[in-house]
Amino acid sequence: MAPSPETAPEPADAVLEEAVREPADGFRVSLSNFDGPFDLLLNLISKHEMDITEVSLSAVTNEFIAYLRELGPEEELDQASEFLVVAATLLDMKVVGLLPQGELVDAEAVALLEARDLLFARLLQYRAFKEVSAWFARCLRREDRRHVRAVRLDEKHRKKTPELVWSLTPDDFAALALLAFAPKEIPHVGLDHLHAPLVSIREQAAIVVTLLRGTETLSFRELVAGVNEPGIVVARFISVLELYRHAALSFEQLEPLGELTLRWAADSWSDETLATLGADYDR
Amino acid sequence: MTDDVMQNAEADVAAVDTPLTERIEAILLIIDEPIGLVALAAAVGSPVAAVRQSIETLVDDYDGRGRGPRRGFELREVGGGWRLYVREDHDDLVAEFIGGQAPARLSQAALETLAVIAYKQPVTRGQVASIRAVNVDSVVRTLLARGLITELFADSETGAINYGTTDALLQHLGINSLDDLPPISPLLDDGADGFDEGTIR
Amino acid sequence: MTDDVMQNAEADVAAVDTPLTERIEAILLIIDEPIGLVALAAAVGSPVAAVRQSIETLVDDYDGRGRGPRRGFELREVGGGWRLYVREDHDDLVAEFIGGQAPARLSQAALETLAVIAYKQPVTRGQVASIRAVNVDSVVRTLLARGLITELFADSETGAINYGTTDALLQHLGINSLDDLPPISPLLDDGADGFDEGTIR
Repeated sequence: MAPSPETAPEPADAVLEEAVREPADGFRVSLSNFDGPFDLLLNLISKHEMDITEVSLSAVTNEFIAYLRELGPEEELDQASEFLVVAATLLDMKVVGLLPQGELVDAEAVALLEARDLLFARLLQYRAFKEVSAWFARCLRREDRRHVRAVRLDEKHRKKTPELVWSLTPDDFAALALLAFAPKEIPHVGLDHLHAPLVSIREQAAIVVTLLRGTETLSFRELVAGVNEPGIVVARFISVLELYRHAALSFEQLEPLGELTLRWAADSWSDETLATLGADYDR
Repeated sequence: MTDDVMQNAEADVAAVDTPLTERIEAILLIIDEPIGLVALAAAVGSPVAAVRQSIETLVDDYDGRGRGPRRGFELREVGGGWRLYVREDHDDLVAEFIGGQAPARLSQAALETLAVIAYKQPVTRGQVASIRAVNVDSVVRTLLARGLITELFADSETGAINYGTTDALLQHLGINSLDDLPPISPLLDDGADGFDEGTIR
Repeated sequence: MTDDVMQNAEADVAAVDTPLTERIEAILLIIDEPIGLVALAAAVGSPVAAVRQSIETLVDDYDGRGRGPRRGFELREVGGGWRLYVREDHDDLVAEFIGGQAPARLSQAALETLAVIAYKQPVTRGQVASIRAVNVDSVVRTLLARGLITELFADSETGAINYGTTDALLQHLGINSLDDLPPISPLLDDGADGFDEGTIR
């Protein structure tokens, strides 16, 4: 195969060197045990020359926010997003450290260690992509300047192209145009399968009130009979609690987990009460 | 004799130290339309006379009368300008290649791009790309090659080429003029404001 | 291997009495995207091995290692095939002649996202975001619009779209295949255990 000098991939070392050579005039941190560019801090951590547990996250964050204030909006985004990667990971680690880990005395230490490995993994992964992106930038920049032959076919040859098969009516064509003009949005993965549709406690309370007032006593089982949505069952239960708070109903339960019997008990009930019911749950 | 030409080129102070023939070849490789001697001389920064001589050298060179072998392309003067053409001996080969290459049907992407151009013409490639939210360079080339669209004019400010559809499209659609395209503006109610009205029928 | 396929092409006797390099040059002159060896062999009706050798001859020839002078163009293997390029020395000359504006540079965020997609494809936006720890939606849209990445398929369970890079990206990078990307695993030495290996080169 003929050698094509342009395509020879560069050894990763070169990529690394390039990254190291990058001017380090970005975000600097001054901690009790470290003073220097943030990038260098990452470098030290990744080479195990510094223990991440010795780095105060809040100190770094404070310094970073102060640094961001001095930045122009353009640099800000890139710098901020870079920091988020690290901050998110640091936070992850702190969370792991804070959560109760069970009986084992060593569990916390183990978790910390795992968290640190996770931090290393993530930091290194992120840095690797960041560094190799310099190679991308260099190649794209170089190739942007290249000129490739992209010349339209000669009239003589153009005639030789096979006859076009055309099957669209003007209406088909218009429909295509509509499709093409429709704003393009990146398909979005809905979260509906994660979050049940919103259920209004107030609406459910209204149903509860109506049902209870009509029959005097009712078991909770009867109150939710035929309801398949867990969210609605929960909302009805919450509205029962809320109505109890307003002394609009009483309930009795003869044994734990036994049948819950509800009884309408309101002396004076106005639907206005309903309007403010469950306000605690409003966002 | 070729060597003298090289000497001239070398003597030429024009900021460029590569041979004149190379510079001419670089320009010839990327042009769509034949280029006249004067324009070519301006492009490569050399006197017309030197460029004329280099062109002659290249013609001979490509025809196998130089040091190297004959090339599969030739340099011809057509309509007052020079351009690279496939050597005629290979026309059949090229015709067969093209015949076997081009799909007889337009892709969905090509059809949608064509529809955008039809309803929004005159329109630049950049404008089409931003509506379609994809790169349309190769699709536009296909449509041009198919004779379904044509270059109308270059924007006086940006130099960007404006495209429009051809009679060939009208024939395919079986309509007489662009006015016969079904209107799509009522259906574009919200979006239509974003476009220059009047061009959207 | 592919040679028997080529025998068919031998049937059209018409074209085959001109030198193979000429026939290859004829095809190279008219293509508007890189052409792979096999396709080229089919187009010129010769065995792949012979075509490969002729390509090497042409590369040398254009670079001035043959009998003739160095040419103002060169033959490069980029994005999975061969294509004629203006020789790098003349890029400035041509750029000045064309006068087009340089395409907008990609942001650092876009470059990093592109790198993640290139190395980890097929990959969903969510996976990219978790590596970059930021929302990558608008960046992905930019990369799609530039034709540098493409939607590969939707995950059968979550419906999340998997993205990969395009041949256009390879061309923009000036490399022939994804194998030409610099290896990044050395950069990941200590931490690499944490990732799905195999996808990381």
